[in-house]
Amino acid sequence: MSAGDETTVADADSEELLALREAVRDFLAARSDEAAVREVMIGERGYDEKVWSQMAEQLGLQSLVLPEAHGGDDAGFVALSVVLEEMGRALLPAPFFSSVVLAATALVAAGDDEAAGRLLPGIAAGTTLATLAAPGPDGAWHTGEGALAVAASPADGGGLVLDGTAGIVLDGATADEILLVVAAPEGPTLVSVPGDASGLTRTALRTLDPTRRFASLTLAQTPATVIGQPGAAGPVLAQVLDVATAALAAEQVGGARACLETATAYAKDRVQFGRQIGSFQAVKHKLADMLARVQLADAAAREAAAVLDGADPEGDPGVASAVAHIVASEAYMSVAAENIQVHGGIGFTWEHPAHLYFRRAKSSQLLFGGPNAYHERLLARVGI
Amino acid sequence: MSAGDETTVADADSEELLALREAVRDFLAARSDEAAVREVMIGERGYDEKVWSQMAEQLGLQSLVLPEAHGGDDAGFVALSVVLEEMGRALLPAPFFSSVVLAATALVAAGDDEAAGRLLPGIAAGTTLATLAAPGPDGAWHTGEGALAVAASPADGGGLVLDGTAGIVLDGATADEILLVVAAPEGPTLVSVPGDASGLTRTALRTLDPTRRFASLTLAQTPATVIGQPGAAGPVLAQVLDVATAALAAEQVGGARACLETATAYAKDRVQFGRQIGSFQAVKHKLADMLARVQLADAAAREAAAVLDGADPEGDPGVASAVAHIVASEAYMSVAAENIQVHGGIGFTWEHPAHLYFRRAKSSQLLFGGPNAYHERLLARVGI
Amino acid sequence: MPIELDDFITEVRGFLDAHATRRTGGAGDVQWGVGEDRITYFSTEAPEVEAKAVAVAKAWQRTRYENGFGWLTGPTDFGGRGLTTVHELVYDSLEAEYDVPDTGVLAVVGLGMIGPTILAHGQEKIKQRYLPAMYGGDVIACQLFSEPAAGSDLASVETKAVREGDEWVLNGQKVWTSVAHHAQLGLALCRTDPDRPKHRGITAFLVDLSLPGVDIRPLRQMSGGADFNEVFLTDVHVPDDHRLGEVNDGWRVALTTLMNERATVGGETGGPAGRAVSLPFLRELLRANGRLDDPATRRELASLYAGQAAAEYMNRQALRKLRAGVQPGPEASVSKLLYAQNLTRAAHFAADVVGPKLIADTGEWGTFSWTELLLSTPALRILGGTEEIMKNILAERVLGLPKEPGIDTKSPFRELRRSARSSA
Amino acid sequence: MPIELDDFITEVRGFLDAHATRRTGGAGDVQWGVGEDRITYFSTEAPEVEAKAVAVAKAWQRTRYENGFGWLTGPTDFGGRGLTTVHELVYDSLEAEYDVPDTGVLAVVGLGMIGPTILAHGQEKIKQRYLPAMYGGDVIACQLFSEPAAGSDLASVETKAVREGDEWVLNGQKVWTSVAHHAQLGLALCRTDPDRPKHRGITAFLVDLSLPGVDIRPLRQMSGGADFNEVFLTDVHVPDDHRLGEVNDGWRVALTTLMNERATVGGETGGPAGRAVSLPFLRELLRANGRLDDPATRRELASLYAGQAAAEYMNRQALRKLRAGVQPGPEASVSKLLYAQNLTRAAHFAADVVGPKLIADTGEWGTFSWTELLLSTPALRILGGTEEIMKNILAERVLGLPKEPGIDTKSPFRELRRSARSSA
Repeated sequence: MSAGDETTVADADSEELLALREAVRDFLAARSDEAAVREVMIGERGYDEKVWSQMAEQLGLQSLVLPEAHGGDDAGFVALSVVLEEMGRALLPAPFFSSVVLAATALVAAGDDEAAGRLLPGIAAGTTLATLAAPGPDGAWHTGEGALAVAASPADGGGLVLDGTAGIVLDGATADEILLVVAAPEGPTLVSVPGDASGLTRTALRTLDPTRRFASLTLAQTPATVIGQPGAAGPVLAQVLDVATAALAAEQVGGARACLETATAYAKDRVQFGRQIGSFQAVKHKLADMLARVQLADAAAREAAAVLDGADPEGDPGVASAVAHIVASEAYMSVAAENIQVHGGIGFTWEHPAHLYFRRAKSSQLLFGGPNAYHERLLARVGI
Repeated sequence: MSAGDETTVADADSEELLALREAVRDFLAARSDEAAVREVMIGERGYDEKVWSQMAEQLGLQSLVLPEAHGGDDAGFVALSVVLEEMGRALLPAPFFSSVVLAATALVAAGDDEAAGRLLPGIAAGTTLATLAAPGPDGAWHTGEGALAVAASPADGGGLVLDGTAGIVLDGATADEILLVVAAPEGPTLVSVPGDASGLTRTALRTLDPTRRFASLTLAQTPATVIGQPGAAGPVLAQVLDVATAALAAEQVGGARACLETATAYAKDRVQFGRQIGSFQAVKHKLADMLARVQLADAAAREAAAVLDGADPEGDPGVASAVAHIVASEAYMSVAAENIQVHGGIGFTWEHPAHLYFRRAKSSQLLFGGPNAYHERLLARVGI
Repeated sequence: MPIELDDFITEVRGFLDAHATRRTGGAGDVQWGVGEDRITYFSTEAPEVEAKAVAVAKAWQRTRYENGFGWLTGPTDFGGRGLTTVHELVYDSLEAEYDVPDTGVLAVVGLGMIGPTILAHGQEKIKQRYLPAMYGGDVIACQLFSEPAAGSDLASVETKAVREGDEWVLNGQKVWTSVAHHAQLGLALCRTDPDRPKHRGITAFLVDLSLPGVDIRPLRQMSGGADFNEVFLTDVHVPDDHRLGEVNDGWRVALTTLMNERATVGGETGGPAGRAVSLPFLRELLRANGRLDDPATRRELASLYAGQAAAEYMNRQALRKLRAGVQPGPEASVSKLLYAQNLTRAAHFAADVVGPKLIADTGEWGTFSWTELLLSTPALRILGGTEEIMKNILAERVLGLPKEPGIDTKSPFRELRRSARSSA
Repeated sequence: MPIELDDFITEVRGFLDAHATRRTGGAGDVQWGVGEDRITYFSTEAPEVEAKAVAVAKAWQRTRYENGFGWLTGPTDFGGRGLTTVHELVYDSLEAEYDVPDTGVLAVVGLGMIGPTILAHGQEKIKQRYLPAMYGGDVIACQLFSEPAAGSDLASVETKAVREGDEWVLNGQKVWTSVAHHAQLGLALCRTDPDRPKHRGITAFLVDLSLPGVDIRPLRQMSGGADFNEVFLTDVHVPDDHRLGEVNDGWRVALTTLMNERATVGGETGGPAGRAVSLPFLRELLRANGRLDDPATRRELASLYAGQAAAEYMNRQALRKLRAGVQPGPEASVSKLLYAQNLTRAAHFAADVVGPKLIADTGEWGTFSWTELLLSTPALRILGGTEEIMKNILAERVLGLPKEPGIDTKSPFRELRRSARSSA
């Protein structure tokens, strides 16, 4: 990955990124195939630490998109999308999204050199796991309605202490450093709390998608460090959401494409009534519909990444990301369900991977609030 | 049609009603086939007066559901549904819905013997054409939002005078007597105005569905007669809407079934790629989906009519009608569109009747406000 | 009619009042946050919980039977009461007013489908042996039809039955067998002549599941439980008198079973899945999540409820017809399609309402519990005939559309297998 | 590259500034209630209005041509400029900034599809005769492919062409011919040998529409206008030099045309149909109807817009690829499917918003006018290849699924016809 003074916008179909895609795909096929995913998903940590280190050391995936100044390669969001698409396809269970996408983006957006210097190099090296949460009243992402669920007040010896509950925090049980958007007297404020902070209780939760972990955190007079300016977390969060929803869309496209490909292969292979079932028009048209949805989601995710990279000066990253978030969420959910339908009985067994994609699809769709939130977010982004 | 002291609830599949259905179907096939409908729909009045008289004289359709006391046969709503289903199937252009369903129901519900005695016998005989409108701010059915568009004030010599515009009145240009729900000082009030009243201007409107006519009425100091009690039109209107939406649902089912049957016949007849197109699974499943929608709408419309007839003491006519209105509206619209798709090119020509059903389907769906109104109406009926 | 309906009703009420408690509380009453937090289509529980439920179900069926309500429409020769479908419907609707154990584990497949099949095709001795035991609550029966390679194409079963004297030796693998792990008896379709066309070389056998060579293994479904089983048959010796129907005429036997299956699917909206489409329950769901006044959510609720209410009307009307002696036709497949659609829609609707609380279990009542239903919904579109098969039935049998060309029902099964394998 | 892109841009700007006016106002500005109240996909107008528009279109094409912009990618031998697709795209995007006449009547079929086909398969003399005339704005060409019995199954055309010396005599009926009533030239597919398989007995001819025996009759569509025609050919004598491609090799010629059709459909979102999916226009629609703050309407708007925006991204990316020299593959069919879906959805969305004002024309701007779009939507799913054909293309050519068995492409056409007729 090269980066220079001039903005070079990567194209996902460039030779360089095709090579990256292939490298990631090969790596995941070798180190995180279905059997490995199934082993990890019932394990306690929810990811394979060795695979995680190798991702950092051999492929440099954690550092790919981070700023050069803090140990990153500044490869851009299109490159990130390529990586996430492959991770989504393989259902990689890893704290990549929480640490590299959510936490690192927040650190960069907050413009706090001290915090960035303290945390980003570790995130880039894969040695620090961070996460970010902006818990609202229902414990999930704060989407602007109601108050933030964690309150910050000045500590006796300076600094802040936190009280409250962050109900649904991605990788919250394993993160070394937890970034939170909390209600400070100055307004929504980004803070960080180490995973072993005093007064912090972390409870791993049962999840719909076993390849993606969540925890509930309760904070009681837990000391925290402010990142950026107090009261300034609003715009940071908006920027994080643009990046995170675009990144998620890429991951969703990867998963959706895996469903399409599996279903297509099965339709060619499975024989009923003396014919490959893919020769029946009902199956054929179902697969064509799946293809159309995947292509649409792919186009939206690509656009969002390209606009984030500044490829289209007229493009608005907020709009493109919000569009991608809606389209990819719905495409993945629908394609994951239809994949099971094409498979028939075998498709709804535990042994078949189809349900893992189904679980991931729903989990991804709801991660930042779901349909109730993402439609209004798009309208907000276009100013309606 | 017989009626007695005891409530006998008719079953649409009873021999008696099957005979009624056959009689109506034969009559319409003979007197209002497609060629006749096309002739009438470009004519000025929008219906064939001779056919209308014969409906009354030979079949007694106008009197069927009306109270015996006023020249009717009290045959019940299930019988009415059977008739409307056949009319919907034949796309009969006639003032039946406006006069027999809307106006007559309002007269009965208002419990005003004088008005009923004055108008119902003529409606039952087909010699009086009446209609009903409750124009809200947009000229269409008042669905509870905003004020009524026609205001009533006391006239100098007693009685009321009306001012305002009723923008979209079913058969408003041809009706002999126009019932209106207007804003009187006492509240929403049902009144009647003769078609030739002073200060009344009627303008026939261009319509989406040429087999169903609408007019715009402007009233300037137009004298009107109060029906029932001043301020008491609210419950009357609610009752009218229950009957009207149930009746409309039956008509919609008739139209939808015609679309299903036409499409099925075409799929058996049309050959492409050396096969009847109905042997292609995509066409087959499309028709199966159409069938499912029609069956569902049929069940809902039957239930609504049966509940209105008191067949199920626990049934709530408001709920059953609101359900039927939603389900039949959506079934008809969808089936009318798919009918065209099954036909391919020929289906979207003017010469083919498919578009007449498409037009009627949309027109019916929107008649009482459309999806925006009918979903909330159902929730209101179940008390949510 | 052997007993007047009024007298029958009095008798039923007397029985139910003596043996069960009448339900209290209207259907509209939902106490949000109270009671079991479970919304699912499947019934899997922990093995010990399940075993207990089966015992309770059997006991209740025995009580019914001993009091003359175990098999109302069955012939008196085999422990039935010799009454009509109307009596059965009346009994069912009265029983629904009481809190009684769920007997689905016996009733849905065994009494609902296998019983009528044995009655229609079994030898006298076999009927005597099994029917009273089944309707008396002692024997649970299951269906051994589907196979890994014969899913939608059921007539392609490959499990072999070879005659050896007075016995048949069965070898093969069955799958999607519900209740097999609680059952004592199975109805198996086997290939007895691969040189005949596929529908004409099948024979049906009743298989005592305690026989050597029967191996029942639970099959875990995506929602976590194991409602189904794989059943492996290895050199299972079945006496010839356990054959149902003639040799190679098993497809006709299977059709009897399938016809009865169609009559039992769809329509069902009670139980833990019924909640998902119950208006009072959904109303409370919206209230608990602060969405009762949101027009977008309301609109979707109304649309969902309208579809569900209409489907219930349809089922009620079909029941009324049944009461009037009209057998349900293939259009009953509509009911099954709608059932799957409505539950699927409800699951996604609820997901939209509870939002991220569906993806991780925060412990809040009525949120994460929707996941089990959500994860059951794909099965609804597949079990008991895929959506595609149901639509084919509607198109071909109700609408009379031509069959798909190029489906070979005439060649010997052996050749079909061969050519399918080489083309795949 | 014959001319540097920067120089080309300067040249184009110079031309456009001299001959047209630059548009003013941003895309986001919508003045509700101002301007033509028309929302439609079709373009029919009153005959005199249409005739005038055609004259204006021809004149603008002539102006383009005379200034070197009439056929940028065409060979210089036939009046083209010999430039690349990139130049064409650049020209198009620059021209879009100006108010210029719509030249669709010439461009979509004639210049977009027939021109490239003549270029690929015509004899030198024919190219000389027609190509400069077409790109110079004098000759409008249309496609004489579809027939009443050959709709989706285009290779089943029955219009006969029989050789008589140096001429061919054509007899038959064509249908769905857009712009035929304005056209001077048609490309006809004719059956020249019914004893060969259906794809191998077709020959393509250019037909001068002023020849005796050509009868063009408008075909009124359900939305009211007549954008299509039936074309009857009765003993039309066509010189052999007007044949494109070899005798019986017309299917290959047709594929050239169809390939170019695929490149022109979908994507288009300008014009009176573009309004229907334009966010500023829909925003004003909601505002005018008091629905801008209704969450249910807002949610549907967001969902509709997301789908539309993503489709536009997809088309833009395809254009970018085209610029980079990548030809669009069969996946372009996705674009056509989405175009129909989005416009259909928009029409019903608008109907929901305007409510009963859609069913009778109250004269209010932006309400009843949606009917024309609504009544055009069924055609979008059929024209230029039905939805079903598009899905077959996606499934078979993109995903590689097996073809439907039982479709006979090998038997002589004559026999196919006979057996189809007897089976129907």
